[in-house]
Amino acid sequence: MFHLEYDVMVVGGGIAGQETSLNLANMGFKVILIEKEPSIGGKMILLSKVFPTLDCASCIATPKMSETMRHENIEVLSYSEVSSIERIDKKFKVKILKKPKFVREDLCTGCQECEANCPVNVEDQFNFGLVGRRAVYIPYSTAIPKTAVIDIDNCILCGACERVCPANAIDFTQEPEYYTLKVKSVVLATGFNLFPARKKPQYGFGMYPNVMDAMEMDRLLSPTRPYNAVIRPLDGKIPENIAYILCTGSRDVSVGNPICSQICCMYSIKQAQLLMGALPLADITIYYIDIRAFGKGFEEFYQQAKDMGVQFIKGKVAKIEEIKESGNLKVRYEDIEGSGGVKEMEHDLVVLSVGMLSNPQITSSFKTEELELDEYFYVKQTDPLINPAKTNLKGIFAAGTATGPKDIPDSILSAGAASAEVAAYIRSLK
Amino acid sequence: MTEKREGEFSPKILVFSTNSISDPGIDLAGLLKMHYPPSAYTVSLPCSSGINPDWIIYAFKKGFDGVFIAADGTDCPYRDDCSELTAKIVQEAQTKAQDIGINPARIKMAAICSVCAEPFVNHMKKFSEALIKMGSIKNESGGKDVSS
Amino acid sequence: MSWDQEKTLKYIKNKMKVSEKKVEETRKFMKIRKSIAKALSTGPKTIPQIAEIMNLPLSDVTYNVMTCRKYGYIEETGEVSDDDYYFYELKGRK
Amino acid sequence: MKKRIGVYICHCGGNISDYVDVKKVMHSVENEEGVVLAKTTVFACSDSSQKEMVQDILENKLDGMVVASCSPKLHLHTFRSVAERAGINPYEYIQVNIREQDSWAHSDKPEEATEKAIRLVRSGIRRAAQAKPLTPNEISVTNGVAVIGGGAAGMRAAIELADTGLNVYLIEKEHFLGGRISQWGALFESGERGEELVERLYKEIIKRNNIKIWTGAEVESFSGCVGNFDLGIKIHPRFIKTDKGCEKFEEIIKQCPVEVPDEFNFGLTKRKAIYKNYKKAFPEQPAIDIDNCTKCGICEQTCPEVFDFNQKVEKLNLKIGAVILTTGFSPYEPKEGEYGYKNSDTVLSLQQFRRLMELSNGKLVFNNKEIKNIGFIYCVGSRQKGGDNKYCSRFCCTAAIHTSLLLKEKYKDIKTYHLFRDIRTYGKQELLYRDSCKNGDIYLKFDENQPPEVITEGENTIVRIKDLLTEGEEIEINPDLIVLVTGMVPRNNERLEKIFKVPIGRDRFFNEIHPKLRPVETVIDGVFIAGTSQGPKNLTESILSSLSSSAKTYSLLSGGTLQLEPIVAIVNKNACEWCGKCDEVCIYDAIEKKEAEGKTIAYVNEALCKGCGSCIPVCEQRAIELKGYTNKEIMGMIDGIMEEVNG
Repeated sequence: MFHLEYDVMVVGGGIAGQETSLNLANMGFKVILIEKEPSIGGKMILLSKVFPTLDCASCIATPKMSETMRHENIEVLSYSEVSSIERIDKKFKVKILKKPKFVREDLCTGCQECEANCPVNVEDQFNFGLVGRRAVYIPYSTAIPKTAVIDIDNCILCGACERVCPANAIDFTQEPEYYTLKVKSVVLATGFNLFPARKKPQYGFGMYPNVMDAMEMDRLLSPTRPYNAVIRPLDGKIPENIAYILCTGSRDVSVGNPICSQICCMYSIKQAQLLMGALPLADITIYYIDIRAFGKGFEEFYQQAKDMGVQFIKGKVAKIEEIKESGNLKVRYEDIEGSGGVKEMEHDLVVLSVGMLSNPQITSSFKTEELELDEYFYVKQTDPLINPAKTNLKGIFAAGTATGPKDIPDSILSAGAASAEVAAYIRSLK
Repeated sequence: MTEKREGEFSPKILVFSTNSISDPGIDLAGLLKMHYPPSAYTVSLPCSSGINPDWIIYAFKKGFDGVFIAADGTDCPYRDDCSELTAKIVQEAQTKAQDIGINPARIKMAAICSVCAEPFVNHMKKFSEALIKMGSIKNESGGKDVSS
Repeated sequence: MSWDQEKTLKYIKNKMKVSEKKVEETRKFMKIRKSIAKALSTGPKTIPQIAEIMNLPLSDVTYNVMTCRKYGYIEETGEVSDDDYYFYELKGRK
Repeated sequence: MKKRIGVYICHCGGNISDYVDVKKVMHSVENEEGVVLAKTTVFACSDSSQKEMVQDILENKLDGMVVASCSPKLHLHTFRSVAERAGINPYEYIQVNIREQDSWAHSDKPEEATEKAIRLVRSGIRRAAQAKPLTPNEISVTNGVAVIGGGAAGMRAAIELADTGLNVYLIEKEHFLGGRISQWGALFESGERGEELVERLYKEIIKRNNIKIWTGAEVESFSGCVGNFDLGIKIHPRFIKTDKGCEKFEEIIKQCPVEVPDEFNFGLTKRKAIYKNYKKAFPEQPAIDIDNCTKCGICEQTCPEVFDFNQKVEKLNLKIGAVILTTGFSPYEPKEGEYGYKNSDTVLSLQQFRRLMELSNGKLVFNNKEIKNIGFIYCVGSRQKGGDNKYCSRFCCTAAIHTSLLLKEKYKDIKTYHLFRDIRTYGKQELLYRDSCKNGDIYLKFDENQPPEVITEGENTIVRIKDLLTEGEEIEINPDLIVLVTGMVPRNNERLEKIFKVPIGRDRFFNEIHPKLRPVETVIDGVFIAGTSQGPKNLTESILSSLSSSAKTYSLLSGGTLQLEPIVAIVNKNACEWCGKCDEVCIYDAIEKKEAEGKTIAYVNEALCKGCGSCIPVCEQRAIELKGYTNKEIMGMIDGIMEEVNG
């Protein structure tokens, strides 16, 4: 099934990884795509709609995902990790660990019988703990491959899944598999980590149920929404007065992340617009420092939100406190633009617009040399102006948010650039 | 469901659009959630210079109250004289309409560019109003041929 | 036939032990599920109403009601209470 | 044989189903003639839905398929390939747009939107019932790409394309390459200077013998179709031979007696009639601005062998398979009097000011006055609520702040005031803003409805601002120079827009098909866009799109052949009476006179036919139709819309 040699290994099956793989595959290169989760899709597939066109994320992502999966020049290894990358002459020897899904992908039809019969309940990581999932599960309805996986750490080995699977796809004898491949080039499309809102304890995330992060809100707004409605995580109440706190964990020296995450202003404005559609009576307030609506159509989108009645307050939020009886939240902020001073406002739901942090995990896979990072642990671009995908290591390239915060259009363009640079590099080897 | 509440008449409009210019303009109106009468229906073609005048007459026979041609104007990717050719088609169809007792004002043409969302919506609203004044096609001798 | 299909389970059972804690958590969820069902057996209720019957913290109830909803045990009726809560009912009863 | 059609109504995860009752649509059409199955689906485009469709087609032996979902511009190809995988001809697949043209446009009237959806889907079913299998035309493609615009994006694309083995024609309107970046000086991030970057790119370009550069060249015409275009260009003479060198050009330039305002320096300085944009501009030979040359002959006296005043305008026709437009931007030109622009000697645009910095040695002097205090006014020509430019120009906040940092580095005592609306130093650019604040640069925020006032009294200029950061306090500053932070507008793309037929967006920049799905492609197959021609971008972002468009161009042309849409005219031999009108109207020479079965008829050369259909209405016999848009299909659609809706 696996060729031993590929032109390119793409690490990460998010939107940038898919785009890079597809571009290179369309140019005739053989690509292997490594994804650590059971499904490709990355973060974009979990989103509701995307700014500024308000296309549903799935409408953009799923056709790309299925094209990636189906392309004759692309091999996808899901639930797999890169354990080592070693340079040997002009090529790289890479070792891949494929974790056991305990489900045979070639047999599973995605019917979800196993899920219906599994008695275990654990927090669903793809819904950020808003609901549970089973120990055997399909990550989400738009997953590709749409096959089940058993979370063995939480499985109680009751055997129900194996008994009911009509396709005989459950296989507890699976072991981790190791592949050794030879590739000419590597593209790191390893994406970003969300800023963990717990690192801002003064905002009460994790302490007050009605303080949520924006990724959770995007789940509530998405077509595969876990609550089938926008309601408060505390008590299921339909919120009437929602606040957004921009720059949570961005432009913030106190958490070690002074850079701007580039996407939070816009996704908050997007969510505000969607909320006004879902909850026509709700008031929405966005606390901001600067509104960064810089891309094509963004400023117009921002003005549209203002026209719809979203309230924008230039203010730094110092503290959020829960009001015991109602579960509402008191937001204390420094009013920068209005009459000044410290003010308080009550909201019944607060959304923290969390930013991006780097995901430098891949660095530990490099065995013979060191991948250079920038001071915020993003992959360092050594020639950002002319060869934006180039890293300090010859033959190793980066795309998407691996090199710094980017929105989806910019990630897609950077994937386009990476594929062009990789293609030129591989040709130069001859 | 088709028939409106009494006294209300929403004229049915057939819009001929073009795949690369005016249809994207009409799409943009939807994208921006701009509203126009829902009784406007679009049929998209490569170029408005390829509209067969017979189709327009056929549409009236089938009960459309108006036909709107969303032409590309100077944006047409096929030919520079697209507007003139389309205008000729409109003229021919108008003559044919008149011959069989249909008000030629039921055929209208305007250039709709790929970002002309607002002009399109305005055209639809205005044309719809004009057609309301003209009344249903059923009242015209050459209009909806019930037997067909 | 169905028991034959457990053969791969036997293999892993020889290899690893299941912790009592996980089994306990599963039992607990099943219990909660049953008590939500019981609370709804007398008719549709909002989350605060269910919480009052179950005597559990509100946010735990929201999580579990929503999880039961996801698993298909219950669904919303579509009605909203005067104080802005959805009603939930056992699936299948209308 | 009756068609067996499958119909899918997409929820689009709520985008459609929130307004259109998709179940009702399904039930209303499931008994239509030819419909074998009708289903609703949450996401028609998802992998699992696609698989289900393939299975449905195979199991039910379908030979027609209708998906009612989003605009065909997004997913027509997705579903055509589903049809293909299941063994049906892709042209027997019909996409019905019930999102952009229904659920979204009529979100205010859900019932009527549902009725419209029923009618539209039915019309799609009728069309599918009439649709005939079509086979794309395979054509061979020309190994050649033209890059229009020799700025950074164009130069970078040229290098990339050349490396793929394509023949590249780099066409620049000016006599020198480099575009805007060569005017800019030190660049954000690496500190490299624009001129150095241009030099780096130029040296790469001349290493490759499959790149041909034309400077002073303009596009005149563009015809043909994807894979085989003809591009007509006009090359203005330089009057200096580019294959010959001369050691004394600098001296020659000095001797020229003519002086005109230097556009490269935005009129801050004068240049000669024989000129270079800057000392190390490429190509290295100067050019003669013949409109301003007095033909005094002084220049010819030194190095006469390099001059050739007999050079004529040259016209060339290039055969290319694709074209990339990298025509860039122009700085917004403030209106006379806008913040005192042109009315005062103390107001410059940011781009002018950057040139001033480049030209300054030691002291920063303008109009004989040493500059110690500078006020930057942001968002000039951008984010105009009532004006033409509603968009944000994206690069200018960072550019102005970077400029301020460079100033502090060079001139310690300089003081800068920044009058802004929102500071948009996104991503890592935020670090520059932080540094600027640390430097003591002063930031004052104004409201869009209360812009700062610039008052000039002789040599004294006062700026009055209501600063929102200090509770709306009115503040007056008295800078030596005001720098208007001017945004980007498209660089004369109007003429090119007409030639290439590329749609422009609401912002008047070239418009891509879709920012996420096809970000560098236009509705004209084979015409790509990149860099700031499609909207404001900084250099890195320009290069990203430039490389992306190179990758797409290569994918398009690398196979050597292309499949063309089989939408071509077809002649009904029995009805045709050869009158020649179709031939007259066709501008692609696709119609030929032919003898067949004892009579003269029209014959369509499918390789030349573009499928516009202009020949249809001119045919009195109605003997011509367009494949995919036949009378039966169009009339079927009209029938489908107009039949009564029950229930």
